[in-house]
Amino acid sequence: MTINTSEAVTPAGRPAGIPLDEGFLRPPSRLEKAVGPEWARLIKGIFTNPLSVLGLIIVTGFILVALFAPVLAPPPKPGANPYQIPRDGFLPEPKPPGTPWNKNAPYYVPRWYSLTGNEEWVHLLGTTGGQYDIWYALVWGTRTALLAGTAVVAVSAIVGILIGSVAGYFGGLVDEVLMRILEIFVVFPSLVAVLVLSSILVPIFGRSLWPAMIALIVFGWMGYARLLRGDILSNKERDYVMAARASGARDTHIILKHVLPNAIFPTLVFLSLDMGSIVLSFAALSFLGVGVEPGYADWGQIVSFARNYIVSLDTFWYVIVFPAIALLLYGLGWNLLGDALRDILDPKLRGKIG
Amino acid sequence: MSQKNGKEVLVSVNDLKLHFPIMRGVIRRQVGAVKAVDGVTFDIYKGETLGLVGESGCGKSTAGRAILQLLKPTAGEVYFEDRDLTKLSKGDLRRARRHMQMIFQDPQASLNPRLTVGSIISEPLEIHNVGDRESRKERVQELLRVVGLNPYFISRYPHEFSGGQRQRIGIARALATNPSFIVADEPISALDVSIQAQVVNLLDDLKAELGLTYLFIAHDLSMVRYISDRVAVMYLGKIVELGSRDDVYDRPYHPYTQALLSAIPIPDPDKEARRERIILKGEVPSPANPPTGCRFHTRCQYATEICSQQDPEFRNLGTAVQSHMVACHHAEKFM
Amino acid sequence: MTTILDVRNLVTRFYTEDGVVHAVNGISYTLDEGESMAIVGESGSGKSVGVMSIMGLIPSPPGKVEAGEVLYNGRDLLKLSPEELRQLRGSEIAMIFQDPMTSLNPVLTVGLQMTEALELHLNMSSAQAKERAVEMLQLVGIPNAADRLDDYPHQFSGGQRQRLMIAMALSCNPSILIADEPTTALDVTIQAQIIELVQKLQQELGMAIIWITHDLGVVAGMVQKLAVMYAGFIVEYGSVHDLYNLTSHPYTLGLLNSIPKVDARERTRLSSIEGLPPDLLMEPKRCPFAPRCTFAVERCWEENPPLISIAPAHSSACWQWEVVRSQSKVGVAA
Amino acid sequence: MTTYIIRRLLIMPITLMGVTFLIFAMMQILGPVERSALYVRDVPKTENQINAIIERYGLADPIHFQYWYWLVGRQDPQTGDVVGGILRGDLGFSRTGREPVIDMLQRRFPATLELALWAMIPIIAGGIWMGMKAALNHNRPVDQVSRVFATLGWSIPTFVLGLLLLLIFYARLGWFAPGRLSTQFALEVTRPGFIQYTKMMTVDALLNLRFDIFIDALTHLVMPVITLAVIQWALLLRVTRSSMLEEMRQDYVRTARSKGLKERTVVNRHIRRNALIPVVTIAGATLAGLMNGAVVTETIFNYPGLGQMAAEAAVTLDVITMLGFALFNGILFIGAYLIVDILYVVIDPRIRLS
Repeated sequence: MTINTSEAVTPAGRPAGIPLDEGFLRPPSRLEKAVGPEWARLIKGIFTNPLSVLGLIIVTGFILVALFAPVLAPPPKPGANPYQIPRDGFLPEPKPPGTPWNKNAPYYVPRWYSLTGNEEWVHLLGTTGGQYDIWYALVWGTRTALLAGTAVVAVSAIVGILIGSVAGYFGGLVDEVLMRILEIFVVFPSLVAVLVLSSILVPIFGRSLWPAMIALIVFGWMGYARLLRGDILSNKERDYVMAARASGARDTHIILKHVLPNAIFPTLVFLSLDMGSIVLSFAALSFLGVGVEPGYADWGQIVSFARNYIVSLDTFWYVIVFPAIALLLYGLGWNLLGDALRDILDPKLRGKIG
Repeated sequence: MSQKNGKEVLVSVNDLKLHFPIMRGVIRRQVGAVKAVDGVTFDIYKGETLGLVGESGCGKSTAGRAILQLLKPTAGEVYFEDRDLTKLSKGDLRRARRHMQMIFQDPQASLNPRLTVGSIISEPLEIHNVGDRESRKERVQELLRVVGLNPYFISRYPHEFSGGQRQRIGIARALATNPSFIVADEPISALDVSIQAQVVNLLDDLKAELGLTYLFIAHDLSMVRYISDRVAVMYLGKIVELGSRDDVYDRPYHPYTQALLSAIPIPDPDKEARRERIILKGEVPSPANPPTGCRFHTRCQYATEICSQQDPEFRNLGTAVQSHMVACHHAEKFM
Repeated sequence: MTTILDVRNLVTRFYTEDGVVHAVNGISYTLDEGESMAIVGESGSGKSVGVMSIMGLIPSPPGKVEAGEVLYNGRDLLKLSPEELRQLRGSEIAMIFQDPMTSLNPVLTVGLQMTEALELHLNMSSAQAKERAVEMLQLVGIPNAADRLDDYPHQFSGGQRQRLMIAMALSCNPSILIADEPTTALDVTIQAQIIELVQKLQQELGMAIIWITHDLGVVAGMVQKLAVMYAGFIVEYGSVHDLYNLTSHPYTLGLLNSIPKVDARERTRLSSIEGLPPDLLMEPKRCPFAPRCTFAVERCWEENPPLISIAPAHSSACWQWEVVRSQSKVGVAA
Repeated sequence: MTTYIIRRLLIMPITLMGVTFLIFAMMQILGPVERSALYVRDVPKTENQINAIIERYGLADPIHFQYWYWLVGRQDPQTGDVVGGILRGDLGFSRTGREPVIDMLQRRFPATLELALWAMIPIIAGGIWMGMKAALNHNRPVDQVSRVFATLGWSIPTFVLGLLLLLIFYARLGWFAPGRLSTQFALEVTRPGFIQYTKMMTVDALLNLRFDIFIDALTHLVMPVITLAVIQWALLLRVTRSSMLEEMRQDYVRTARSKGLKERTVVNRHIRRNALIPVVTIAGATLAGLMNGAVVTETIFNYPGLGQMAAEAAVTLDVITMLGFALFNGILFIGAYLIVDILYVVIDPRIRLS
């Protein structure tokens, strides 16, 4: 059963061996073969845009710091709770970078330390009031930030994606009810709501990561749900969904194979931006004093120590400047990545030739 | 299969209606309906191509989708191989879809950009559990060859192809499960002129080769002539004329068909200069609020009082064997 | 007849990430006062880019008009400052576009969009401009014109919107109207209305028209001259009569044959041009149509044929034009 | 359009009820002892007193009763007075403020409003203006610079920015100070000679013709306003920029150019009007962002507004105050989002006239 659609012509002089409708297909790159054109475009876009490369470097840097925290800032003794920032005494006055350790110094000197030019342990970035070591707090705080941030983002994304896809795909009354409920949650300014809920949860969970994390999830899923719902609504009207239905596909097949894969990319962008902003909110909470117990390695808390020295901040600048750099870089890294993703994925910016 | 005039009827559409509710007001009450398809009756014989023609908003695409049960009809029956599709269970309908397929207008929008050409074409096979992975792959390559594409392209993605090539992929997908009936919803209107002819010829060849039956939906009468055996003209949710191709083109009885025919440009300056054109007044009224009586009377140069009051009967002015149906009070005038 | 527009060897390219798009590769044509001509071609043939280049409306970057002259009443438009060119646009050369829905500003009233050009180019007061706008709306057949100035575009139907566009374009009495596929987005019966309207207005107002279209059939009865474009080149150029009857380029012939003929007696197979248009990213060295051409000879793969005059007021860019012409309508008859 | 607005107005009470459910649910996390603060006029003294309150006001009753009491109040069986009831405006007693929550909200709201209003000036002026400039100079230096600033501004946490400003302008340069007024004026404004019309210091100072106080209040506002504005300014800049870029690609812009309009007219009349429509839709988010920012900003700069109150209450786990604050925010933002939605409908003729 072969039909020759090309009976008419075989132009003279045409280089032999090319079927008629071969067209001009560019051979696919190895990347495209491996992951498909959309992902290939995404990956290529991320690695060719200098800003997103910068973002990627920053984020990777933080991940490495978190992974190698025990080497970068060894705790005072092996087996001690590493998230408890070691204190070099209890003096209220911060000490500048370079001050030698007296008490609770790390239990061994890793090899990289010789690069700093010091033989004995010093407070690399100084201490806060109450003699918490800033370097240690920032290094282990990176772990806290990444762990808490990833957990919160993962759970809120799953909840949001579930609710969003149910609302978007089934529509009707289900959609209406879910959206009314969502509206109630979005009425509150996010930090306000999270602050209220975590202050209620503190008596139950005690001072730990939990109150803030739970509160951030309870008031953090709506963005995902809304975004995905909208994308599903627009995707399910597409012709290729109609084509799948015309072929006799089931609902689950259509959702999993056609609707979700095409609707998920904007959610990825949101996820990346959320990775940054959740950690910043988290830090804001512990800065305000609703969160972890004192001395827990957490960026927000280390900044909150600076509040006691507002008048003399120009003397104790290191109390604020180093944590500020860490927080700023962290937010910047994820935002650069998210922005780049957005630019790459925005269909309106795609393939425009005058 | 039921017979009519000695021909087998594959699809029989009986008084099909599809009304989209208009929800208005504070509590979204239904205040009316867009009568996209409003009582359409016709048969499609096995092995023929029925052309369904009309301007945008006349309900032709909606009718095509309602026949395939992709949109739930408000009323009426659709018999496919003597089974009423509107009464089938969800599972039965899904199984029946193997035998009836659709080709879409926009080849860009109807192919999932994230799937390879191979997965797109083999999807219907997977859904209906036809063959194993290896045999499906062979089938896909065969289908690609059939529609004039290089089977080597099986692992490529739709965006790499041109419009005409994408439409060929869409056709290959529709053919995958060996259907007997295909609704082609304006398959050529998004394509360039030189490519249109390629696709029309391909569809025509496939029909002869595979014994297909088409419902070919189009917005003008020019291409339909080349592919249809019979032609139905729709206006505002109703069929106004239905007859064999030659009857409709050479002896159009409905003034709307006449106007559509005269609007087709002729690529010949001399003929074009001599031709009398019928220019219709105004535009198609809203299907939410169609005119009373004959729906065409607001734009018809022959309209009389009766046209605005009475909905004309859809009657046969041809012979019993070769019917030529028309819905016009004054059709005799044009005989 | 005096020549009002003389385009010579216009070249426009787009510098994109994927490479250089050779959109227009040196096209030349002339337009006389009050004449109507059509530029015909498929999508990607450069027909729109060609006229946009004349108007200075090519988005730049990525687009760039690289060479050529566009003489409008003897002045080279490509040498004008942006400000001088701006003053010509709308007043001397006006345009209408394909999609009347997106081509009108959705948040401004029709009245404002009608009058702004009048106030700018003809220095009319707002009252005068309004009066003129109503006059133009009546001319293009919008009922209750005076009451509709305060309406927004979405309150008009598709056909009426295209009428608005026409009224807007003609309000300053331009000497050239460029119509960029104005009927493509419209239904057949509305398309007929719009074509009739433009023809009527041309008779009344006497402007020259460049009609851009992909459909040879639409323009057959309404223009005097045709330029057929393929892959950024004009491949055949001449009077309508010559192009339809003494067709001398295989692409034109293919286009003509692939248009369905309503008046044909027999149901025949449509003839089609096989293959696809070329990739504009490639430098055009050979004849761009050769891969799809049934008349191609070896020379076509080596040398791109220039557009040469083959008869008075008829040129073709084909090495085989004589063979092709023998296959044309008149050629076959003879 | 009117049906849309009516529908929106009818949904409002449903959302409002949902908000009360949510807050009531959060309250139920607490034990009856904490909840007793709803019905007191002073900090309770002994355990017996608290138990008596729990008994008297039915704080151990089934949930739906409690919800009703919470809404409409509860008659004191001894005195016959009705106590509590948020519908009566009784939100309980604030432990931190040692006054009824509602009084505290009323007293502190004008300060926050004043801060937010001043912050709107740089946000709107800077954000929209720079967003348009950036879009019109797409990919040129102006655009690049403003993108960098927007990304930085978007990434820096409010509390870090606030502390950095303090470090520079207060500790080092001594230009601006925290607080709301200098000490010499702080007392003066409470004296009878100074009438507090609006309780917004800058406005009241002008109304009292006290330009010295006006200037003083203004200098105190500089740092908090910058802190509060930067993030929102960055957001608005980005939204305006991308909206402008989007509109600049539209067909009607080509039409406008083909009419020979001056570039200024094309931009100001045609592009800008369309581009600003989506900008209106983020006005609600901007207001919510300002409230989030106020919590942190007011805390850092010791500015006596709602945010500072909330942060204090959160640290001391004064949950009744927090819930009152949450309810206040819920009502405020239901109203704000309603206005924004209606505004959007009114602005866009395509929706207004359909």
